[in-house]
Amino acid sequence: MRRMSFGQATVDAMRSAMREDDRVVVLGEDISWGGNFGQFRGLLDEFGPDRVIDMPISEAIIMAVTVGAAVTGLRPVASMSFVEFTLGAMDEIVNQAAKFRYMFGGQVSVPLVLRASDGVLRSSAGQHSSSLEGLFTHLPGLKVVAPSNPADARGLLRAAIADDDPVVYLENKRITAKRGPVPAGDHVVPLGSAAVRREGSDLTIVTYSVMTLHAEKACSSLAEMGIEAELIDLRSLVPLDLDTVLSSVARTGRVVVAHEAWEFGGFGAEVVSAITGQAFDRLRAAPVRVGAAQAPIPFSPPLERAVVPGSDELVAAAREVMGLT
Amino acid sequence: MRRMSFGQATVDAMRSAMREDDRVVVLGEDISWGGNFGQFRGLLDEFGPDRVIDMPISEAIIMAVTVGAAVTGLRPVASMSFVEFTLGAMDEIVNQAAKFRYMFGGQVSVPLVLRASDGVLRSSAGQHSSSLEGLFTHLPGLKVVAPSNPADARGLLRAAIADDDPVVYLENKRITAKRGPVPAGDHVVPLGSAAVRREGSDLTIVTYSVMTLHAEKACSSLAEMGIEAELIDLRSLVPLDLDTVLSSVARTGRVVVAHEAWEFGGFGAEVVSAITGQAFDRLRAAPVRVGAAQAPIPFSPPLERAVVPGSDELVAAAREVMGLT
Amino acid sequence: MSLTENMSPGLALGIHRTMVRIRVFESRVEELFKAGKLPGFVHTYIGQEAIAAGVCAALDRNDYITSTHRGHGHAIAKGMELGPIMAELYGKATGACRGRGGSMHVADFSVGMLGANGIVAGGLGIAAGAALSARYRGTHQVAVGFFGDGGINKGTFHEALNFAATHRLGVVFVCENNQYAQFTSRLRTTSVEDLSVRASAYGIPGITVDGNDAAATYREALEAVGRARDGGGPTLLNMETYRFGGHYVGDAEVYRASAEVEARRQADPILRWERTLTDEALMTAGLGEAVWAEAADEVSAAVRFAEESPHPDGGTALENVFTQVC
Amino acid sequence: MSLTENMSPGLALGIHRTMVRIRVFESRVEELFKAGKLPGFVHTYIGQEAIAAGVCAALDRNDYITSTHRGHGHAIAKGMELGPIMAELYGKATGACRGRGGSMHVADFSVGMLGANGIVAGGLGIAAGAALSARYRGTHQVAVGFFGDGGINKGTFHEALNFAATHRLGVVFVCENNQYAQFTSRLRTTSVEDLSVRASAYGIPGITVDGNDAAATYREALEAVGRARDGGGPTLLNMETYRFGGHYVGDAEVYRASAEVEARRQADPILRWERTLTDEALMTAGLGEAVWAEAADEVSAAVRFAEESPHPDGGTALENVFTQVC
Ligand SMILES: Cc1ncc(C[n+]2csc(CCOP(=O)(O)OP(=O)(O)O)c2C)c(N)n1
Ligand SMILES: Cc1ncc(C[n+]2csc(CCOP(=O)(O)OP(=O)(O)O)c2C)c(N)n1
Ligand SMILES: [Mg+2]
Ligand SMILES: [Mg+2]
Repeated sequence: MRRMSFGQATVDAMRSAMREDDRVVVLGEDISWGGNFGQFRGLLDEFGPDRVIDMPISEAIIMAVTVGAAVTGLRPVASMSFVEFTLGAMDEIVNQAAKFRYMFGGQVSVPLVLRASDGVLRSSAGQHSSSLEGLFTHLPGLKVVAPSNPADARGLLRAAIADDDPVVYLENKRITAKRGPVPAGDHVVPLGSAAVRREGSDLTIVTYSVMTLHAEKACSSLAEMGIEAELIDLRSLVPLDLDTVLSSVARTGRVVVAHEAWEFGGFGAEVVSAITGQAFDRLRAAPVRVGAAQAPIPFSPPLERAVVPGSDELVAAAREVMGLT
Repeated sequence: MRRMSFGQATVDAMRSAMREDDRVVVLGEDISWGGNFGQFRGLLDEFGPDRVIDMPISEAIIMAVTVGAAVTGLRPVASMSFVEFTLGAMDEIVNQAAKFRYMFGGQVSVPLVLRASDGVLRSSAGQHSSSLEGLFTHLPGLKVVAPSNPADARGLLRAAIADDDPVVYLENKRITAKRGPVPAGDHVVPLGSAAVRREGSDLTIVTYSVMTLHAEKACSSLAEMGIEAELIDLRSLVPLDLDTVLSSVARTGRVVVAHEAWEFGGFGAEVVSAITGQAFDRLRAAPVRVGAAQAPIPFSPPLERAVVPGSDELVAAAREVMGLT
Repeated sequence: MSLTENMSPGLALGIHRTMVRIRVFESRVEELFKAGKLPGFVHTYIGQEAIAAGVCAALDRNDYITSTHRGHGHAIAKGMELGPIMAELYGKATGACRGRGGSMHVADFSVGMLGANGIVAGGLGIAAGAALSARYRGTHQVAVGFFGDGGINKGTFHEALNFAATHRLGVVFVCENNQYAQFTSRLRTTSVEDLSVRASAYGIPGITVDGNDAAATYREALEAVGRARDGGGPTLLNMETYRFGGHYVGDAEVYRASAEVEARRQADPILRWERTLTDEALMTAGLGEAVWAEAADEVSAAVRFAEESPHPDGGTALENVFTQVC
Repeated sequence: MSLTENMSPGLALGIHRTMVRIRVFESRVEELFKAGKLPGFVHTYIGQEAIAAGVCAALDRNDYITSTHRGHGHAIAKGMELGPIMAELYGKATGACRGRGGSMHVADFSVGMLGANGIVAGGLGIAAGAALSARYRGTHQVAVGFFGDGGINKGTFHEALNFAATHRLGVVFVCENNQYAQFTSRLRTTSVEDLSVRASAYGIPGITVDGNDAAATYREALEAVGRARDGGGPTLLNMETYRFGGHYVGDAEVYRASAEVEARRQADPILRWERTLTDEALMTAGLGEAVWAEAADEVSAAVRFAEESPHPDGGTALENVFTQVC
């Protein structure tokens, strides 16, 4: 085990992938300087400017070039720093990257990774605080992962680069600097496998990314109240490991689904609907969702706090699903 | 009552709005020729090129110009013909139009309409067949409407233009040429009000847009099987008239939520989750969703039919929710 | 100087043959569409044949092209076989894309045809990416990005040209300036008359070419492709042409005068090339007729192939969304 | 010719006062941020003051500007009061945007400041839309779109300039070429050295200006604004400058040599303007000091205002998502 931050985990995964396979290149704004969050630091020195490519502020072309490279033999990783900037490349992500394999009848794969940082970090305000997985997960042809700790960051990014399909890798900004243990060696976390972070029999909390940390805290508070929550960290949203979720819900009969993204129409709605559809008879109460209130993310801290959920909201939701309100 | 097509309903609504208020202008590609589906035909002759503005193939700038005009005293309507083209303007729609009012502390309104045609029409394939309301409804700051008949088309478009906020008006391509009765005079349908199309006590079908037509057919088939479905046409997705839905579900206890868009992570997941959250005790069976299978829309008719749902799938879903499978 | 100076007779005749095959194919597509045989919508390439034929003649088989919604001509010129294209237009299982793509998404990666594209200017950045990839892999492959006069106003045009120019990538950006984008004259939406001036914003060569003259399209493409291959960076070629038909088959064409169309049809690129070849004694009437007849046979065979092929099975509709299903 | 020839003494001194107010405001913001008083991130305008001050001096109060992530200078020059800007940076209820926007979204529509914008080049199309609206309403208002050398490679730059040029809209596109986009020199991402050549792609005037010379920024802006107001269409002004500080406060600035920064700081636009004004006998040492002192007082008052103002109440967080709640 080594201890490293999310940022270092990215560098580590990138370095392993780039050493192993010289088709792996990385493109993004300021990338040769290490990227906005230092997640690419040191790669230029080892791999040079042919593989670590500074891009102009042209998100659409970053993605289009990535697609062009991916379908002609490379395995590019594109970086978009803040996830809102992907909105300037949506045509390329959705109409091109996601659809090429299918639309062309399977004759080509599109092995690329789109990496972006999402979520709230100290009042970055409306255009730099969103979580947009609800968009990517809805659109067929994209795989989507969102780690909650450096080991998964390392392992999922490695799996994403090794995957032959377009994978959107989303990392919450607030946890990027956090450190944690990462298994030695070339640690890989397969796409599509959730992790049970804590076992419990009273209710199931399903979440991912930063919300897993809030949920760990919430689980402790709940335990003090005598409520034992099982905590599932999805890690991979597409493909979704529904089996792990359903087998937990089958035991607990109660479920809270949480994310930092907007609740309305968010990915949590899919998880709740899927659970309801497949385990209705096991449910002892209506699943409860936790997500951001339906407003752009405000700047001022008290407003930001009012819109974006944390462990308090998770505790409240757990108590609600337990019928304790 | 007059009879007109959806396309004529658009022209009619535009004409009323433009006659009444000279701040209303319309911008889009080929718009002076009537637009891709003839929905703007005749406007140039009556209102001239200052108000009916041919735009270059620059979706991002269509939207940005629309925002700039909207915040400086006009009430622009932007046309994007196929909804997939909005993906090239997502930054402007989401980061600018939807957020301005909030981010600027309420000092300005953004009274614009974004009109786009969605859905499947005779094998238009992967880049011209999608339904993307699941994206727009998730993002705060946008209102979203999707009519199922010419009267609502007329009335909702009129309401959208009169509204002080950005409204995304989505019209299914397959029904644009369909004709139907439209009340005489300046018919307006307020945003946020669902319509009960058919009453029934066995189950509730919640849908909108083209799927309402499939549902009407499905209701007839179900009636022949002795199943009486209540049919709710949402018309407006944001704001969502959940009261009408809940009061129906409270009576029937069974619900099918259907749309042509992809089922996974679609707007139906929100509706199902909201119903489950607020009427769990009234539910006698798990809500069933109907939506497109998770693939880009294929070209070949048998494949397209396999991916995109119609009335057969609605009947099957209704039987499932009735426990008849 | 002879018009065909820099061409071997074989090449000159090959360009002719490509143009004729495109024309005959597209004319048949038009008929088939009007007869209700083809699903979807079709945009034909009739009138613009000298561009695809001339440009692709300057390319190697393993060079890349990205195409547009009006892509059949590019597909044929780049070496795709007619049968799979036609079968794709029919939505058949034997189509180039197994019926998944249709007219707007014809592709064959094995001949470097990276796809027709339903998004205007959608292929330009992809071409730049293919060129970046070729440079990195050291293969000297060149990429051509075809687009229309309508596409030149799209932001991706700017982003792609700036990126390709900055890195001196081996891309040739070929604007097929057929004067209209759907129903709208380029003069209503575009701030400059001569589209080639846009190259100056990137410090790359920009050349206006008579796109109906196969000698010119080939010659200018050859020079641009050579520069691209040798590390000299991208070129913008503005090829002036005209589409003889509507934007799509079925277009009522209310937006342009039939007199204008008639006048422009006089500059038929195929007739013109036949005259040139005849003048330079490279072609006889008999030879010309044989090429048309052969093309007709080939297209008929393609139609037969398509018609006799099965539709894909609805049960396969969810295949190939992903390469790897976890 | 005197440098201040086309200016009244009042105007020349007014430009000086604006520059000083921006400098003092931004210096204080830097301190406050480092002291942990401000949430979010801040990008300061120090070193670029001659641009906002010169350009906005050429505008009327009801003209429009759109701004960038580096927007405080534009906001001040366009006439926003310092108190509400500072309170906004503090996230206070009395802020220009009631604490909802913060540094990157400062706006005041009542003085035509249509918003700082966190999306690079995000304001250019909005400026074009404002100009279209002004033309339609017959108000003769001009719109200025500020953006950076990094923004010039964004597709929206191209789309906005083409649209504005085609319609001869009253927009002035002001590129603040401070040599870097975040950590990246423009030379690494941009295909041309002189950014003003990009105007030629649209058939509009493109002029490179010494952006540290307030006489030049004002003079060129005045001409461009005049043309814009009179129906002569848009202009691209490439104003060469340099940011003295990091990209944001806290930037370690590993990407540029401190010698380069030192050299560039010699061309301080404020000192230079003070020398000019002194040479032309428009300013005395005493007058200059008074302006700085006054600005310091004003900024201190703004800080006091901000610090004494309440935070917005969390319970109001869902207000103003929509104008009309149905
Ligand atoms: C991004 C986008 N916007 C709009 C359209 C609709 N559309 C299809 S073809 C076309 C005109 C294209 O004109 P041009 O680029 O000149 O090509 P041409 O059809 O003349 O070959 C338009 C607007 C589209 N396919 N993609
Ligand atoms: C669309 C988009 N991409 C990336 C960013 C991240 N970003 C913020 S400022 C900046 C550099 C902008 O450089 P420039 O336009 O030269 O302005 P300057 O900071 O030099 O004033 C970048 C890349 C962004 N805000 N928006
Ligand atoms: Mg054209
Ligand atoms: Mg800069």
